Amino acid sequence: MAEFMSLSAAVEHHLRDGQTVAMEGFTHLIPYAAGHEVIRQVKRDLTIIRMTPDILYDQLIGMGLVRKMVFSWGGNPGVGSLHRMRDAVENGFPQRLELEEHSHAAMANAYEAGASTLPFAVFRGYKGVDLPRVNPNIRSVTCPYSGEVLATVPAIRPDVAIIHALRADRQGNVLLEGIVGVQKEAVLAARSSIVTIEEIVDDFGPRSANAVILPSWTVGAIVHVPGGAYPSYAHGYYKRANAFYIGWDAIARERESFAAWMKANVLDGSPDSFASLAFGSRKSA
Amino acid sequence: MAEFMSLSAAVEHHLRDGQTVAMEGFTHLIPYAAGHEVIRQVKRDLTIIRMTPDILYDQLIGMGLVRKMVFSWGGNPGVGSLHRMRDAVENGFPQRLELEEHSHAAMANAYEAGASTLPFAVFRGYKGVDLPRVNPNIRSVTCPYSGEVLATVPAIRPDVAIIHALRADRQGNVLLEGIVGVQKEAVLAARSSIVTIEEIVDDFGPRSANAVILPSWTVGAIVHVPGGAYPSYAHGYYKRANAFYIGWDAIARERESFAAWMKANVLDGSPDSFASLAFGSRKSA
Amino acid sequence: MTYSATEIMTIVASRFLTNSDICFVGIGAPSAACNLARLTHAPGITLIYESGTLGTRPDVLPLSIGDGELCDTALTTVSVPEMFRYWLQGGRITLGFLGGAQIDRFGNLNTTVVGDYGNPKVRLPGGGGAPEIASSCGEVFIIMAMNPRAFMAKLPFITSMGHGAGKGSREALGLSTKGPTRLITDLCLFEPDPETSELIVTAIHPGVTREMIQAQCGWPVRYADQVGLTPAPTDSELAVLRDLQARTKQAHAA
Amino acid sequence: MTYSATEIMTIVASRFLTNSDICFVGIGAPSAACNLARLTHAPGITLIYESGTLGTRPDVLPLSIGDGELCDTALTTVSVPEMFRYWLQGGRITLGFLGGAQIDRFGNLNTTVVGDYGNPKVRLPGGGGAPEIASSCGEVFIIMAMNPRAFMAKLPFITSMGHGAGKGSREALGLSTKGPTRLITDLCLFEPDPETSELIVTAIHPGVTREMIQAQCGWPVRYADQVGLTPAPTDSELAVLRDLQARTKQAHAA
Repeated sequence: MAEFMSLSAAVEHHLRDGQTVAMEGFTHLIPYAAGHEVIRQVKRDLTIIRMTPDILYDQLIGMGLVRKMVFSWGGNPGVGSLHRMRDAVENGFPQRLELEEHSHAAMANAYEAGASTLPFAVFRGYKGVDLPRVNPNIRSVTCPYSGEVLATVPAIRPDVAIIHALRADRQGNVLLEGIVGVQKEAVLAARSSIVTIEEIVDDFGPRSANAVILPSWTVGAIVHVPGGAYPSYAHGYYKRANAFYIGWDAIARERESFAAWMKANVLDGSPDSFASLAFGSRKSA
Repeated sequence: MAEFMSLSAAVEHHLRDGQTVAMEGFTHLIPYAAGHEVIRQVKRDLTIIRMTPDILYDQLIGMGLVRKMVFSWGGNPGVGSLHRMRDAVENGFPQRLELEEHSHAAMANAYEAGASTLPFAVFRGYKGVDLPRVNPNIRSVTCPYSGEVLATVPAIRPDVAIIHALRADRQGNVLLEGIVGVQKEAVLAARSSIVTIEEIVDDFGPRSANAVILPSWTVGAIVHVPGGAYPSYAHGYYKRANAFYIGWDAIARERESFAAWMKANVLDGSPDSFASLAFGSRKSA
Repeated sequence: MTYSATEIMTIVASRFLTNSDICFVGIGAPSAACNLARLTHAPGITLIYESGTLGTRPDVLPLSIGDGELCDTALTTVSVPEMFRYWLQGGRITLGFLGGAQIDRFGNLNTTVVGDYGNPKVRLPGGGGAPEIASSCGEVFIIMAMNPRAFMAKLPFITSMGHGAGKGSREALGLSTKGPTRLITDLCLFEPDPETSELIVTAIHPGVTREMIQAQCGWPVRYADQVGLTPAPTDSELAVLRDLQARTKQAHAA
Repeated sequence: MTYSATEIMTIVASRFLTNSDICFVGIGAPSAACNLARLTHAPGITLIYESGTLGTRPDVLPLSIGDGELCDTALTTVSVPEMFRYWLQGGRITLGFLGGAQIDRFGNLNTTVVGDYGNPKVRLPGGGGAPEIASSCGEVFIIMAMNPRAFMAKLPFITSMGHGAGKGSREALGLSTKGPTRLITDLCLFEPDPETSELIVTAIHPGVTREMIQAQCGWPVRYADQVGLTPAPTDSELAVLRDLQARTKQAHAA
């Protein structure tokens, strides 16, 4: 049953050193504020899972908190490389980073299997490519009817899922809308979860009969963090700060500029550090 | 690309004798008008697929059009038996009916696999039960990671899917809402499809960003048939005619009363035969 | 107040339900019991119907598993594949309800066929969701009125698994869920013997004798060391149930 | 009107798109080409981004695959698992776009790593959707600017499959999709040789010579018997593209 708490309490209570955590968000609704709290609390030796690790995971890696990353596309979308991730993979700085690499199709299926509590997912993929050579978790099964050989991937079952959503009602039900990615699957696949939200409402009110809702009893902690997805965005609340993503490239390129930025903006910051930026940039979102 | 046409043209064009057809609808949005047109056109030797065959499939079976039924629960919900189905299975009247029987979980997964163009689905099911003894299509695979043995079912790939939906826009995009069942999967899994709708609108207008919509290019024929789901219902248009379902029991119990009812109400009827009943029973749906 | 056999069965079932239950509800007696609980002592209970409706609060009982009432009053409604994959198989349901045409002393159920499968005497509706409700829900309640053709020594067909051939059968198949923990009938309450998993009588409804129970049961009924007496339905329980049934009847006759 | 190498590459790609295409669109040049086609000769084209947006009509180009603009203007938006299962694997996409850091003469692509996988010189972003876009879409267009470190005789890593080791490779793996049917570069257009599936030059952009093409290519370039001349971008094509880019730049600087 969902429990409303502060961000620091939620991270303290739900995430421990050495655990596997998925902070999901497919461009939309990336849980930046929660991820920053993880950095402030210096949770170490993490295995981080995400289809599209972007700046937030670059920050976790650059701060030396990550042992292993499970992913399918690691870059700054439309901009270029994740320099901290590259520094870890290419130079072992600040520490070696183990990679388990998949395709998007595999990861999406693996989350779906996790939400279904299946041990693995079956899909038609990885034809004629090299990833199966370097990832022993890419295997296959034979269709018992057609004989077709299909690819498999282990289900994703994180210890903790962290997502950002739009609204929660007073009972702790959580609503997402727009580009919903794999967030619902991540929460359902995880053993516990933290959900940051833009807004608490008494009742969701009139809505689609098929609205994307996580019932209260599927969620661990709920934390009210307006602007908590910035520089990502929240459908109907604020837009993606594309300028921030473009600007990140220069910040993260060098170890020193990265460390200085993290100190000023994250380590010395708080859960509402970015709220003014999120809503300062508010447009007809 | 969806083509607007009359119901008789749609059935004539898309469905042929001997084909496999799924007329889906999980209590809600059952395509009665389209099924009745299939009966009027005397399409024979059909294999009919549906999770919950109810009165409509009782009618198709009773009229002698069906060779085989693939299903998971065949009854008149909350009322009792399907007498025409029982007469076919128990007495071979009006002809022998071959059954391929699954559980709901299997069928739901099989539609999902069909929509994904996978040859089969994997799920955790059929534990300690007798259905696998009598259905050779229930098989298993072993998880290549955990060694767990899981049940499999062949994907459902009908020649034709027939569903009833709420609205189409002028471009032929189709919207469903409410209890959406497996209808979207049925259309995506099928080689062609007929969609009857309550209403044609210029534009869907304001809606959930995640509305359940079948794009025009996934649909075969669209037919405007207000009331086309009666005695099932259409969310926001008219309610389920529960009294009709209760009354069907007496009609279908005897061969003669069934035949007389079918002649009067279906064979001598037309696509709009039931519209007045649907909207006559309109309440605060 | 006098009451019917169906009423006491429904009321007894409802008493076992709590605010923290996540119930996968079937049509008929389970639906009546769950909504009675919701309207009396368990207003926070979560009701799920396999048509996809999560957290529904119908004002009248649905005739079918997918009446519009269920969707109109639900927190949200998901597709049927999602229901069976993420929600039922996902292991999120604490309590499933089953009924059946026939049951054996280990709580295995038949809703498929009477007679030979290929050449049946009576073709029943089939399993529907039952096989996986029986294996995936945390525990299962069965509600069935007793009669000797329904409570059978040996089933012609096992549609859904209870305790199989007895204790250990579920574990042998890799199941970690409990299976049937209560069989609620019109005459008494059965619960599994901790030693054997055979369903044994643990409470008897008011006015019912052991002879009456055995007369309606096709196997030799066994009793717990301590057999309780079911408290009679209260006036308030009966009033809420009858009001619900009356609203329901009126709605479905329309 | 003069134009840049990127502009002619984008415009040439857009010309091949029609109203009946269902396109799986990647960020960058593919997105520019698809939206240019939509704003010029193919207003009915269906654009799908892997973030889940079906039938989207952005007014400015997205910076990321999941900008709000894509969702706001889409017919609807599905979950990412559904996108990869029902829509991409479902075989509904007629045309996929790919780019990459490196390509070989059979249209295989590398976007994973330069150097050894376990000890890379340059760690690239990885495959993302590419492996299954390459196998599941009806056909694939590749858009890449030429340079000899990108157009390689042998790739260090195959992220997504083109024509494998040549004609028959795809069929041998059970693929019935066409794979890369066009490679659109800043200098010329490549298409697979019907005999060998090697990408050969079938048209050369205005002002480009065979020597210029070979200078930017790490394998010996082959030419079709009939090599066409790419029509120069028209003023109208350039105006629409530049207007789109200007709107985009303004929107993302905000």
